[in-house]
Amino acid sequence: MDFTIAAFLIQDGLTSGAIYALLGLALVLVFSVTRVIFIPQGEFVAYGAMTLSLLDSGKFPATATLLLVFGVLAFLLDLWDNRARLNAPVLLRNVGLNLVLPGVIYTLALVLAPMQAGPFVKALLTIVIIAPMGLYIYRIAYKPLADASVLVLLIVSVGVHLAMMGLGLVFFGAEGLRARPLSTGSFSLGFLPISAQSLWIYGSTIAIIVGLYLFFEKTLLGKALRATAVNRLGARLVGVRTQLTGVTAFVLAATVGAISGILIGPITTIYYDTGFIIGLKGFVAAIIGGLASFPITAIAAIGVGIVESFTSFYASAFKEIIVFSLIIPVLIWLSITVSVHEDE
Amino acid sequence: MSSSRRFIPALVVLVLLAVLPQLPVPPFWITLLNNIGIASLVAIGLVLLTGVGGLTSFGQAAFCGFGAYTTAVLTTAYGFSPWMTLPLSLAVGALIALPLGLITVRLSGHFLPLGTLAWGIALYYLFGQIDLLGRHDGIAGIPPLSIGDYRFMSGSSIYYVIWTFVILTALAAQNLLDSRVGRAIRALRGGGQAPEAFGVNVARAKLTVFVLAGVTAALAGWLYAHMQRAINPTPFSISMGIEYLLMAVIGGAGYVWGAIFGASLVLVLKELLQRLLPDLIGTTANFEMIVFGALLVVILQFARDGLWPVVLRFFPSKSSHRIRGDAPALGKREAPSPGTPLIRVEKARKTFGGLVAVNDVSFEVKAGQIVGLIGPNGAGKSTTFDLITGMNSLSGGQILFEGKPLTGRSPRDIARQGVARTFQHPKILPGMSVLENVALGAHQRGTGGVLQSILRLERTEEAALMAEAMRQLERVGLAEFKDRPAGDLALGQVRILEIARALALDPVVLLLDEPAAGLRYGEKQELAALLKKLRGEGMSILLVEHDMSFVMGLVDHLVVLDFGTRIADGKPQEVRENPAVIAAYLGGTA
Amino acid sequence: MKHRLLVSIAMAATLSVSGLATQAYADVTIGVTVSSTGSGAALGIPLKNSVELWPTEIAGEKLNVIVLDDAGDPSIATTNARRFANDDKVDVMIGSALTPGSIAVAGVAAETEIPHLAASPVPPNVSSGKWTFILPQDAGLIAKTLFKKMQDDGVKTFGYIGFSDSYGDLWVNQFKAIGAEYGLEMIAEERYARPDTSVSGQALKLVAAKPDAILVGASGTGAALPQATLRERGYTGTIYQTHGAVTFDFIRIAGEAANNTVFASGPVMVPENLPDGNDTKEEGLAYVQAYEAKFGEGTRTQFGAHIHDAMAILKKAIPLALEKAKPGTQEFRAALRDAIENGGPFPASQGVFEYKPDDHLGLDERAVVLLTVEDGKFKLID
Amino acid sequence: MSDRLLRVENLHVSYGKAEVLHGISLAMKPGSIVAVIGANGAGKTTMLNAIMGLIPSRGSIEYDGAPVPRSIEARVAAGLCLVPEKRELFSSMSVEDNIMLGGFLRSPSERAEIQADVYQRFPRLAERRKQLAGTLSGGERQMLALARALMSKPRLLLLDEPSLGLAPKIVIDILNIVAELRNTGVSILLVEQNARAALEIADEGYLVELGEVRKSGPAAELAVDPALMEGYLGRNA
Repeated sequence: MDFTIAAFLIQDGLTSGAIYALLGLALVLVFSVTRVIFIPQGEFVAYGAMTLSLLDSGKFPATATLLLVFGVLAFLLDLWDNRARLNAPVLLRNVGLNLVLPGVIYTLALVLAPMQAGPFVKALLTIVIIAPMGLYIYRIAYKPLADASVLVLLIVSVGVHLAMMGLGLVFFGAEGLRARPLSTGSFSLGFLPISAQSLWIYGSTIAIIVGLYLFFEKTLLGKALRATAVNRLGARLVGVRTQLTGVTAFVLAATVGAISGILIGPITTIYYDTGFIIGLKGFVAAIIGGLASFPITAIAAIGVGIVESFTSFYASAFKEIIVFSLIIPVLIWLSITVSVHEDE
Repeated sequence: MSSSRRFIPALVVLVLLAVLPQLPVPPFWITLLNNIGIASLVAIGLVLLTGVGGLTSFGQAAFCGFGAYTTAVLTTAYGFSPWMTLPLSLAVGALIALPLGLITVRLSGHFLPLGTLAWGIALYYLFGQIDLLGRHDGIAGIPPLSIGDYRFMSGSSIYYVIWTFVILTALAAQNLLDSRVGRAIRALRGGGQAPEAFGVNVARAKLTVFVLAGVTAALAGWLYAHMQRAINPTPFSISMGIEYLLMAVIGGAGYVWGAIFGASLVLVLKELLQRLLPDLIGTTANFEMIVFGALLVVILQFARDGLWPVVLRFFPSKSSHRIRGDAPALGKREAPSPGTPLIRVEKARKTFGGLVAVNDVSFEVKAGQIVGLIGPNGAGKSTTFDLITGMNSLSGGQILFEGKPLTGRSPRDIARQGVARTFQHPKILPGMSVLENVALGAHQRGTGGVLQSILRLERTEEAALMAEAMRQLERVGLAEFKDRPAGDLALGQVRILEIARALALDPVVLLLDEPAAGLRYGEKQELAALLKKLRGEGMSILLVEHDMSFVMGLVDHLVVLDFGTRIADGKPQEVRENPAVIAAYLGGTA
Repeated sequence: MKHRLLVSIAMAATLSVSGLATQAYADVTIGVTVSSTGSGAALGIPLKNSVELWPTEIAGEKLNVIVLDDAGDPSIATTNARRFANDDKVDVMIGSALTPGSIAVAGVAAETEIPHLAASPVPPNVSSGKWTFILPQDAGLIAKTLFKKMQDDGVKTFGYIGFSDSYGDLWVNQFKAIGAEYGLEMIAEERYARPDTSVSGQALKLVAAKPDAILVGASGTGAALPQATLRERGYTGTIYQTHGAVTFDFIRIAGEAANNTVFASGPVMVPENLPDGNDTKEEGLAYVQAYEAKFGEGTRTQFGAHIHDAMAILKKAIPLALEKAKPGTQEFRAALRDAIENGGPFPASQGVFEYKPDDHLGLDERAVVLLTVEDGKFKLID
Repeated sequence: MSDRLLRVENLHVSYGKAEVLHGISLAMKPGSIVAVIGANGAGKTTMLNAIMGLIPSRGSIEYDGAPVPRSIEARVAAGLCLVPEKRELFSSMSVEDNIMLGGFLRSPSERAEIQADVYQRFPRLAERRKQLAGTLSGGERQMLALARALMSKPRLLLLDEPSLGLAPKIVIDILNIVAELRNTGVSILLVEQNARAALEIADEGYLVELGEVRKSGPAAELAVDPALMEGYLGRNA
């Protein structure tokens, strides 16, 4: 190995690490606010990438239809929940959020899809289609179980994951898709060529991390989310609704997932089931961060990316084994240092 | 949990299982039942691990893999006979589970499931990389099981082998849960503090159940290898691990029979979906996964504890634990002669950050005494209590028990010395019967291990433990409730139950944390009478109490704390007149 | 609510099972198990689709076709196969799409004595069985053609990158078996998993080894990732791809990077380019035209064609068997097996099958063509 | 506005199968302090939690002449606010953030206004606004809990053992603050162990034992009730 190869590998590791970081952050976000171990996070990534890729080829993305279906389901559930006190404002809110919003997005996709708009319009449309899915998935699958145990929520996540993956297979087919990069071309840093897409990845990851930081530090809603993570009862007592923070966390996660998909779609082939394995690597990072620390998760994710990159060079056949075994030393370390706590 | 409870339905099911292959049922049912049987084995392990022990694992499929590959390699490459490899397969499962368990079971909550997720994947990929294991193609040509010349080739012949193992394993699991070790495992869910306080080694109980789950999964893998006769890494992947967990959770993660129910439900459902969906929807697209995932979500939304409890509701049953009259008595500790010092607290100090919770407190409990430790809320009583029982470590000073320092000892160890306690917020296991809750207190007076429990070789000791538990229930006056779930009791009764449980430890001294809180007047009187009776029988008691009227006529000695400091110490009458005590209790400037 | 749910599940179970038990046995029954979900879905779905193009009857006998999904899991494949054998009393079974599943089905076929057409390659110990016949080209056949081409192109050393699964192992094993005969030396061996998002590390190592050529052992669009990465990393030598990679999705995803590549392929990908009179042209055209009419332009695959070929064989073999016995009987199955083994040659879209008692692979060089990509299309070499 | 700000009738609460509140009734006038005293485990905290909507209950709770709103946040918006026994602060967030979140349901301008007010009332907190809540002393934490509660512009404060674990001098400070709050128009339902001090600042008092109201009446009368004293000091037990 020489310096050039090392530089290539580090660059490659940073690129995948940045994506894992986004996933890891979303997982930590969702878990700390809702106690949901959100296995389907990877599906948002796959949906995002595949939606963008379909838009690239001028096709109408089936995810928009899916959004509409989710919306109708959420509408019916809300209707049922509020059957005892059905008044105009409640109904209006329900119709607006669950029917009009996805309807508008659906129409937008219908109009924009064949137009072959610029890459940024397509990327934006992708985010607009995927992000509200977080809301509906929370509403449909998790809200009725808001006070369930972590285990039950975890199994529900598995169910959601299977359903979303199945939907992905039906809508996108079994073959892989690849999106067009946001901008082509590359720059060179000395001997190292850096593609514009990887710059997008670094830039977006940093922007999202900064954005999340600002959201959590500077906005009241962000603080309410943090407050919920720190002390759920305290947050409820000041009037922060569990549902509000839950929905916000899920929408943020879906948005971050969609963006990850847009970023990763052009550099690799995405299948309906790719999301799971990418998501799991985000999990490795999130576990190292104790499912609580954003900065440690982000750093760990970069670490996972770089380890993965180097093992793919040195021992490619053992790559997955090494990457997923990474958490074992972390667990050993935790089991030695962390004192035994009472479970919740 | 006695196995005689659902005797008749169990017999019916057993007979049905036995004759099924002889009936003119579609042979495909047998294949499906074989798959269900193998999945049930893994799910039973998961019920022990997850449902009973509260530890979630996604990695059980990998343990199946170890069982399957062990026998595959030994039978194909080294000519072992399949029956010879059975113990070896199980041993490999146990050997792998041990280090993984050591690493993971000490961690609480979500680290375990996520940890198992990660190593489940790693192990799957590892199977595909090892030449000895045939890499991704796996190993074919595994010999079938055979007895003499008879070879278990057909589905309906291996059916009997599989279901014999399933039933034996289920019974073994049932036996285990109905034993001393099982009670310790069942206690894990209530948090580690309480079991430690009556001598259960929580870490070891967790490790035990983890290894047992690994062994059952390895057994399933062994059977799988000889049923399929060709293996490769696919059936041992993480998605199978997830599916096994689904079976356990959907079935009802706390019930051994729920595991079999869950496995049947999941596998039958998948078959049905595959058969029925294309006709229902009129397309051959793959909706199975979607419907399966959605069903999972819906089932959990309606039946959070799984479906087995729902099934059980159709079969209301009352169980009653028979106490054997001829049960031998357990060994008893020599009671110390009255007046000898038992607990000496010397300048005990505890600080949390800058806050001094216990400020150089000293007092003494002598044998045959009831000592009250009182003070307003937040005075440091419970912290002092935790210092004595080892739940918290001292920042300064020392605590002696029978002249020996307790510093640095674990709660378990302190309990073993004969210091039993109750909790301010009672820590009972609501689903377990009153009798079993008390028997848990006698945990460290028994020695029966896992194997004895499974084979029911510890029945004499178990009878003795139960008889002892019964004796303590009679002693405190709860005998009539022995078979009721502890969760049905009123708060006052629960507090008494905790005392009975503490007594079952055969303690030298009883530490009671606010035993009268939340009790009705009459209940308080009864409690006071009970404590006096215990003192009469030579028991020493240290009780933390907030309610002065309760302690006044009861205790021999009172220690009053306020803001972590001892403000009075003496006979109840003297203490009551103490101006500092009046001020602390009524506030203002008395 | 909960009770009702349970009751309805129980009812559904009873209904469907009782439905299964009373199946009519008069028609010719065919059981197909493929992986239409799971990791083999990309292979299984075209197979499943192609079943829809089958005729509804042969020689006046109605065809009763049952398609099941095994999700790539051999135990489910076994379950499916047992169900075919015991409940549906099939006369012939087909599947699965992945090798482990096919091995599982072959086991049941041998046990229950039902002819089995495997839609994926299986190892020799399975293909030498009495009841299993292999539809796809044997890896040895493809490898021979590829290695010969490499030798002809003057390749001495090559680097290998393949899936970290049995497909990836397959080509290494082939090389170890016969590579030396073609004067080839493998100087680097790299692996990756299908869901991997990057193979940069492997590509760097391959490029650094400076091989004359690179062989990719991967299938479907998964084969496009190393292709693209190698080109990105400046590898200009010829890249050789196996028949698994020959899909239009590959070109769509690899784009420009697909140039200067040699593919071994079954003839079905380019029947239009085959000279008239080629033994596979007629069946190939029939299949791709029917398939693309139903599923869209540019959707043909190598895998789906195996299902067509299975029918090409059965169309000829079933009438032969019908002369000897009635469908649904063991005699018919045995007769069908004999007809498949001895009734050839069967011209089909992927080659001409001529099975013999000691050869259940049945294909010869006519089953392999060499392709390259030009202007975003596959083109026949020579 | 009703002459009864809060009216609780026949309130029952069960945990599982065990009932812990057996039909508590209680009423309070606007602008008053009502003290609820009783031993540990008597059900005082349970009662507050039920009024706040944290746990399900049977019986009627009327707030301001109408049934109390269903959700917790609607109760907070309507001016009900609970300061729980354990304070439930956001320990890893700053004092300022804690206070700000107290006004989560208020408009930004309102929030700014009350915030200035709160800092004036609690100068200690103003000094420590950047400090993490978890690093405050016990008294400061209780002040912060009160301050956070005030941010929601409450009309009825439910205080659960505000003096718990505080040094005597600080207990007096806190209770003085509570007494002052009444003068700003906030009504207070005060659960206290420190019976005499609580009754000293209260208008009315309730003695709760074993989930039932044992005695109620003007605070001044209860304060000199000899039976009450017995209960606390155990004379004649």
